Amino acid sequence: MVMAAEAELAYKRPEALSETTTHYCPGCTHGIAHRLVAEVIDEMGLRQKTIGVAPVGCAVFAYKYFNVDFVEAAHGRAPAMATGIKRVLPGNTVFTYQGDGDLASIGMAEIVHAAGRGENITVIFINNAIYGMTGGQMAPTTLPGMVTTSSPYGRDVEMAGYPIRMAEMLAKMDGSGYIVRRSLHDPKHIRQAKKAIRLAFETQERGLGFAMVELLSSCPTNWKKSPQDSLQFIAEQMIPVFPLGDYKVHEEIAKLRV
Amino acid sequence: MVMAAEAELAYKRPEALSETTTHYCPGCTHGIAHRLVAEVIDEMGLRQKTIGVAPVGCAVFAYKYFNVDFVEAAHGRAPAMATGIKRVLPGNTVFTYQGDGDLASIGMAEIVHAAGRGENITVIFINNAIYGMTGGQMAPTTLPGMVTTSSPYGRDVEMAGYPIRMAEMLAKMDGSGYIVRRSLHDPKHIRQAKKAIRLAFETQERGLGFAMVELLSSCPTNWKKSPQDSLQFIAEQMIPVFPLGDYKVHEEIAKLRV
Amino acid sequence: MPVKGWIEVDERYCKGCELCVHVCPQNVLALSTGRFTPQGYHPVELNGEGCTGCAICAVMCPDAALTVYREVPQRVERKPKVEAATT
Amino acid sequence: MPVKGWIEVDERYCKGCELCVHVCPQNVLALSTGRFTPQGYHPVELNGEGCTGCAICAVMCPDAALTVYREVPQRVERKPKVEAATT
Amino acid sequence: METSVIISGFGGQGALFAGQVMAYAAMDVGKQVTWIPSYGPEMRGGTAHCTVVISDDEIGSPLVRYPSAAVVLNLPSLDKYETLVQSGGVLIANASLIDRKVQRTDIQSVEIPANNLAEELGSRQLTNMVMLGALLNKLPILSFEDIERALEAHLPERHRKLLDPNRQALRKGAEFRG
Amino acid sequence: METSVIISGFGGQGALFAGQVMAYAAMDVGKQVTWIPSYGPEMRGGTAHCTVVISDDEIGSPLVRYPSAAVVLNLPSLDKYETLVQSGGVLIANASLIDRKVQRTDIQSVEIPANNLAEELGSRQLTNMVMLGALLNKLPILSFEDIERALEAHLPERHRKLLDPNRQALRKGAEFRG
Amino acid sequence: MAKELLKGNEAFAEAAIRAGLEGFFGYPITPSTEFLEYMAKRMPELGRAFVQAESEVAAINMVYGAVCTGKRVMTASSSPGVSLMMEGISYAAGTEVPMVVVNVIRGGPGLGNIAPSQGDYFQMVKGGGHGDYFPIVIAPASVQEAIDYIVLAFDLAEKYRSIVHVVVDGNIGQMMEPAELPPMRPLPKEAPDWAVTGAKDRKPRILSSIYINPKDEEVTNIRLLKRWLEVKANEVRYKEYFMDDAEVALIAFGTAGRVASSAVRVAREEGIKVGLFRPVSLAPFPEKEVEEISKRVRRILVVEMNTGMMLEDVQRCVRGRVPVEFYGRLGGVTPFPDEILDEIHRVVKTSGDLEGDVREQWLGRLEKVVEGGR
Amino acid sequence: MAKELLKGNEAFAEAAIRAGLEGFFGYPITPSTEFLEYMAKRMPELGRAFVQAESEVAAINMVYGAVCTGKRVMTASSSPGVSLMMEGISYAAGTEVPMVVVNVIRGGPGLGNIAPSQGDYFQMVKGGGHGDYFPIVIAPASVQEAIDYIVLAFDLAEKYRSIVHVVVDGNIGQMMEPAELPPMRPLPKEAPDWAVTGAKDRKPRILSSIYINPKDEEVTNIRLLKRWLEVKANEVRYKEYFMDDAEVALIAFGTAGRVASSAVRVAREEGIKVGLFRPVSLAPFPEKEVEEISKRVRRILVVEMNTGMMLEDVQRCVRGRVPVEFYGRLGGVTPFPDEILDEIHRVVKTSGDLEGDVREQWLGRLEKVVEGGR
Ligand SMILES: Cc1ncc(C[n+]2csc(CCOP(=O)(O)OP(=O)(O)O)c2C)c(N)n1
Ligand SMILES: Cc1ncc(C[n+]2csc(CCOP(=O)(O)OP(=O)(O)O)c2C)c(N)n1
Ligand code: SF4
Ligand code: SF4
Ligand code: SF4
Ligand code: SF4
Ligand code: SF4
Ligand code: SF4
Ligand SMILES: [Mg+2]
Ligand SMILES: [Mg+2]
Repeated sequence: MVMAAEAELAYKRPEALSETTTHYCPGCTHGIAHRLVAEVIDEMGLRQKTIGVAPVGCAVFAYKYFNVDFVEAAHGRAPAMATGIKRVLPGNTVFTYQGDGDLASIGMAEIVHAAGRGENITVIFINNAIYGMTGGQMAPTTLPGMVTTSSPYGRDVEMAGYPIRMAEMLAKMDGSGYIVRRSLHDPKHIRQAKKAIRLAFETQERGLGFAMVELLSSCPTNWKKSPQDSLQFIAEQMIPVFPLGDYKVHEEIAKLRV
Repeated sequence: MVMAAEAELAYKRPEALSETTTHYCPGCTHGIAHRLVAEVIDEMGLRQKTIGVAPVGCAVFAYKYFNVDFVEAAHGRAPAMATGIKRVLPGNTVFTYQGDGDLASIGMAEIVHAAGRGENITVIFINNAIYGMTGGQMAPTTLPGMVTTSSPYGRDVEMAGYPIRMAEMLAKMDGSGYIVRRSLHDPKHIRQAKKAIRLAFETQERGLGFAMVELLSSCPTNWKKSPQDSLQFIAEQMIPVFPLGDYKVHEEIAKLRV
Repeated sequence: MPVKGWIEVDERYCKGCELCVHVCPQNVLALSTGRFTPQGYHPVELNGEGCTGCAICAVMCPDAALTVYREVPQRVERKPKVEAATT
Repeated sequence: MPVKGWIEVDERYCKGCELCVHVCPQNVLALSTGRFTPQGYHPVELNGEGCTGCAICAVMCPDAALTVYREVPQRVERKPKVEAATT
Repeated sequence: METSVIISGFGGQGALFAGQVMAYAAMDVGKQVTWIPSYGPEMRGGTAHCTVVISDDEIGSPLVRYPSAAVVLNLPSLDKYETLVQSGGVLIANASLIDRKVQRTDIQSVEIPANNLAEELGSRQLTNMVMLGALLNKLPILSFEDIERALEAHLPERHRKLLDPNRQALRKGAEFRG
Repeated sequence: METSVIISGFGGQGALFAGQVMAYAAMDVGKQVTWIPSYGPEMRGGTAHCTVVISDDEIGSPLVRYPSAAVVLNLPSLDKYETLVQSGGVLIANASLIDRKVQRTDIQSVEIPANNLAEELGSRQLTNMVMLGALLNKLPILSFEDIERALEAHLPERHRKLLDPNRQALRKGAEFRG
Repeated sequence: MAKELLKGNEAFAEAAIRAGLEGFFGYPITPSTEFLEYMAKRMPELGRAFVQAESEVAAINMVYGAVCTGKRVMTASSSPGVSLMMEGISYAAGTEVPMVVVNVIRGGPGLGNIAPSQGDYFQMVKGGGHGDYFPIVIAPASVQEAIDYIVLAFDLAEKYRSIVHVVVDGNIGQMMEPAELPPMRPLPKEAPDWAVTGAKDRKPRILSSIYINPKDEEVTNIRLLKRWLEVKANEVRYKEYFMDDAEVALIAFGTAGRVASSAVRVAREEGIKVGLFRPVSLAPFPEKEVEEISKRVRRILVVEMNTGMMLEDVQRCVRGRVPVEFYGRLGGVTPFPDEILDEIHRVVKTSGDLEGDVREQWLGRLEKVVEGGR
Repeated sequence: MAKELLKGNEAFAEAAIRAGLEGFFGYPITPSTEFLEYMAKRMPELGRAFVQAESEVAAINMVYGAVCTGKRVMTASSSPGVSLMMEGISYAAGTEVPMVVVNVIRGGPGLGNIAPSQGDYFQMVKGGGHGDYFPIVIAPASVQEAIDYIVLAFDLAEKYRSIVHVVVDGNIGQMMEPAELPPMRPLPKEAPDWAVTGAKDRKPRILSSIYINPKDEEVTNIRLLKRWLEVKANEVRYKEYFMDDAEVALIAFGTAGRVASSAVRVAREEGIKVGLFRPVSLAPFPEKEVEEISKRVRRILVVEMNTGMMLEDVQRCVRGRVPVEFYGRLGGVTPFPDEILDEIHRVVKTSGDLEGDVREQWLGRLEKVVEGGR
């Protein structure tokens, strides 16, 4: 194989990812989400001014994997921490990266109010319908009937409630500038997800309010499925409950072509 | 005037109210909400099985004013406390009575998740666009531009965010059975509010999920207006921001005639 | 002929907020400025003829201070014991 | 004539999850079952001809383990330095 | 020497402000002083009171059970503080609103129709200054000049026009002979 | 007399279960026993180990730094525990996965190709029992009958069919002469 | 019932159920999650209430509500989760309702890690919530004790209408030991006379922690304190090992106590007159007992898995009679018996010192241990 | 600058601003709300950050985020609100970032009331959050001290990358006294070398409280403890009144200290050789100083507005040398000087007793005071 001058680099690991092997399970799409965020940071040239806020959840070590300044929040409180940072450093780019237990369960008040205040931050929300890090308990996003270690008989909506759709809910807040749901289950959807992440950062850079990208993501380990089957589960089981789409897009962003 | 046998009682103070003078300021519509709840409890014959949950806010002493068993929750946590009670005493009728600071600010996570779980409780939500008890600070429901002791220059939506519309938001939750907004600013609206409270209790008695009546209410003291002007403020300023209406009505309830 | 009615004010509860005064369609309510309730407010009172017992004042009263009576033209069989006017 | 391309696998990162294997339109990827990465996984490798450098595998890879090259038919003026394939 | 004064009345009668004026005056003449209001549920009940302690030395407790003097603007305040004034102390009672006599004889007491005197000066709002005048007459820890200077220096701009009436009220209170 | 055994290997090699079998057997013969697994981040790294303490008296620490015996199923475990086994203690090493010799000479050590022996019996899953057999041969705190009774009583229903192979694996391990 | 080989967290949970638990409200957190998972399985089976709350804040307030009905209800969590419960716990204390909270302590502060620790001693014992209240704190050291004391916890909580914290660490939660579960208690038919159950044919009841008039709050505080003095008089629990003729006393609780007991046993075999005093009730702390010990022994060594918290309570009771020294491991490290044996050797060899900061002295020794890779 | 007559809460807030405060995040709660309201007015005026958070949980986590940038940021709350901050405070401690938290303590436990109290001593001083950490706790007793010590709080927080709690009660918050504000400090141009500010031309920085490997957490705990020993060596603060020749020592902090000083002054006028020791730093507690006092005086009387919390620290330091007695008022009641004077009279008249539970003895006396309507 000739590594000729004619060879064009078609894909390279982004610079905003550090040279660290992640602790994620093989095939876990947390890794894809990381990569997309890093690609966007690179493309927008934000690396040197970005401050990330890691959650408590499988992404707790996100701070190790990005080549940017990072803080580690208390469980669910990343939006509050991000608010604190953004308010005293309004010129920086601040994003949180949160799981569904983190964002939609314990951190519900913080995310709703960050949206309500129109906090100029970007939120990457990994909806994998489960608590990954603690070994597979039910999340607010767990599908009806789904067996988890804390819904051993399958999620009974009568007793344990219904899945919570965060994108739909937060789109209701006047402070929201960009709220969409995407999926990570195949290359096409991954490309769309990346574009959404780009727009979510653009929303922040333009001061248009709160931006969140909800990403349907897999947890092969706790779903007890192969990585590939997990992607199919997203496509077939999750998307019907969590429809993909744009729930709120600021008009300035709608005009943008990236 | 002849107090004849022909005299019919057209209105009498409800039995579910105790014989206690409230500490509410003159003309504060908290009192109206209390009265309506008491009337409904009387009419439905629920007095002996009802357990109320008082908030922290001006209604902190609600437990003194009703002739029913009562507990006093921590600030914002009334829905959680009500959940605990209802789950171990499913045959009882459990309601919370909460202000907008209590329910929509500090208690956001608890109310959203009570709705998400479809908790069979009834929530009376007093939206007076302010923190009454602590002396008039901004609430999540404070109107844009409104001067409060913590928004002395008027609520600046850029910095302090936008009013949060709870009824709209909670109606999005699959666990909600009955979610409406009413107002207490004149007799006609008060009658409608009472009907809504009735239906919210009916929802609970029928096990149809989470029920909330949001009531636009006055705070003459902290609005620095007369009781009468305060009612006008509701009609003219609040209703446009918080539109009255039925945001979610379970079909069984929609059929009901009370 | 209009229905005749009257009200009673429980002065333990009345805080003189005047909300009832404003809503009374017959305009027959006013504060009794000469008197104080145990809480130190001027209580409301009927100050004119024409009360119809419509109970609108009671619907408005934040302190459930009002009892409203209505004169019944003739004896009726079915007499609801106590029915809150707003049902 | 189809474009020619090839990939490099950074074995520090590859976890042998096979997601790239499943998405490769040319079906030219497979795990190298005889070898282990430092983390103890079988790494992926090109195991056939026909890679077009389409980078779909890289778009899918959760561990950013892949670098993709594409042969350029002739010299072009404008050569974007590094552009992630998904933009 | 430490002197402590409690001023107490309904909310709106100016008890707190009267205390503040004393505190300003004391500070301006170089004394140590503390002013502390009641706050919280008592206020809901409609009463407001404050304690002013004036001393040449560092002040310990800003609260005293047994004040050197009490200025009571209404009956509940008289009921509460009459028994607490130190023996030999001073009690100024607002006779306009209090329809009973001061019982204690081991203290100097003045029953002054402060509301009426204030209204004579044109405004009920001056009641507190009338009472303060009466107090200073019996308890000369601060001179009238001190108080007037304090009023001048610290009366909020929008109340400037009340400076003169306030002065008059002070004198009127001081001159009152029950 | 207190005997402590650490069993350590990759997750999935059955280290924890082997320890539990010992614990059941010890309990059933009336001894005091504790079994404690590693948990937490170590597990993420892919290793699993447990400590079993068997005693006639009340057991204090369920954790020991210097065990009476170590059963190591892979190289990292050998590296970690070889130096820690009490002098005069026992070390059973899985030669199938460990390509170095045991260095210490002050302990009894057995290097047994447990994976291979297990595969000979038809299943790699039996590796742990082969190792346990080898251990009991050197450290006879429990008899084979004790272990077999424990297997019989506590092997989960769905693994019942493995009872016999497990027995054979134990024997095979015990009979192995390096 | 015969002994079974039981896993700490599950035995704990099952024992609570058999003690008459009617509701469990919790939020997952390692290393207490198995408790919740066990409840998720068992409670619905028994038709009893189980809710995975949205947070620990919600969980404790659900418990707060549910205990107001007079039923036995609990939660279990680990350090950061327990911190979030502090407001709710203080409310329950002020409302004088019984409440049982299990804390499986992990390494901290902050997110820390999930390894066994005793770093929440102060938070649990001194009351990490605001205001004057007095939780009962029980520290089991084995699976059997976990079983026995969770049952006791409910009894004490009800008897004194008090908060009872049961504190363990991951070692006890993850360990298997032979132990015996109690029989299933029948559920009570009647609610206690303070419970809110609906005002059926009686006056309404109110449960609240508000006493807006300070004088009323003072009376409440006095009532709570008096009840606490009763608890102190009746509910002190501890275990002694070789204390009869001990010249050196170790004082340690929970896992540290177990580890210390191993060291003491070995030291006894060596002929050293050392004993172990293991407080089971951390609150009420065995004040009199420690005082008596300090009159009998020559030296005291406190061992904890923290920076010396119970140490302060021991110092307070010893009142300078004999030197009190300290040994601790931190951040989720469980000491091994040999370290404590080394400490025993050191203590018997040296004369001891009443002056100086014992923490400072220990820190020097600890750093050597850590450098030595232990 | 000349003295002005300043209200406690506002002086406090203005002093913080002048110390270089760049962000305030808080939630209203009586009696600390004026602090927040003052900030709502002043911070925007100065172009600095002010956010009314949705809760105290959010507020402390906003502060946690903001302090990670190296700027001076704070919050203020009261007891129940502070309980909700415990997790966040523990995180900040574990992350080793400077953080200043004002607690205007009110009557508790639970919702309690809004009257002045010292019932959060344990929570503040022993650390109400989980895990091993060591907050600095400062208790001003006057408006001037509030001003001076809030400025000091920022300096100490930064110097030691530590939590600093400034605790007062509603008396100090509501009181007006002549006091002098410091000049406005210019804001620093540079962020400290640990702060996250965006990795501009440098390696990325990480601020976190997670140490998943217990050995790493242990090293962190050791670092925190060593830093604390430094704090103990350098930052003890207190005030003495008439202590030179005192035979009886009162020990009291904050408002209780002020009230005690009045009683002491009167007792001195009566010729009683009594003095007052007023700790200003509750943590580090003036251990050596109290120890020295216990060697000099005949009797010690601790006065608090709680059930005897600092009492335990005093007992620990006194080591039984002299009888330590206690007087407290509870639930939001501030004692008057005459009660304490009565206690002084009692103490000098009796011989004192080293045995028995001092709380129990005091409780008997307190009940008489309460019955007497005081
Ligand atoms: C206050 C607190 N409660 C609970 C936990 C335990 N905990 C850690 S991660 C987690 C949930 C993780 O789930 P999710 O946010 O969905 O992230 P995922 O791992 O699925 O990516 C929980 C409950 C904690 N660390 N802190
Ligand atoms: C944890 C906690 N934070 C803050 C407070 C103080 N507080 C009491 S009531 C209240 C807000 C009341 O406002 P709202 O809920 O709107 O009720 P309203 O008085 O307007 O009816 C606040 C902030 C508290 N008691 N507890
Ligand atoms: S546990 Fe699930 S979410 Fe977590 S890294 Fe593994 S696969 Fe991903
Ligand atoms: S403060 Fe406002 S809400 Fe509260 S009682 Fe008064 S008027 Fe009503
Ligand atoms: S509305 Fe009620 S409280 Fe108000 S004045 Fe009329 S009767 Fe009195
Ligand atoms: S009953 Fe009707 S008419 Fe009579 S006073 Fe009331 S509102 Fe007026
Ligand atoms: S997708 Fe990535 S990690 Fe998975 S096998 Fe392919 S190269 Fe390896
Ligand atoms: S670049 Fe395209 S063709 Fe080549 S291996 Fe990757 S997916 Fe297959
Ligand atoms: Mg998840
Ligand atoms: Mg409100």
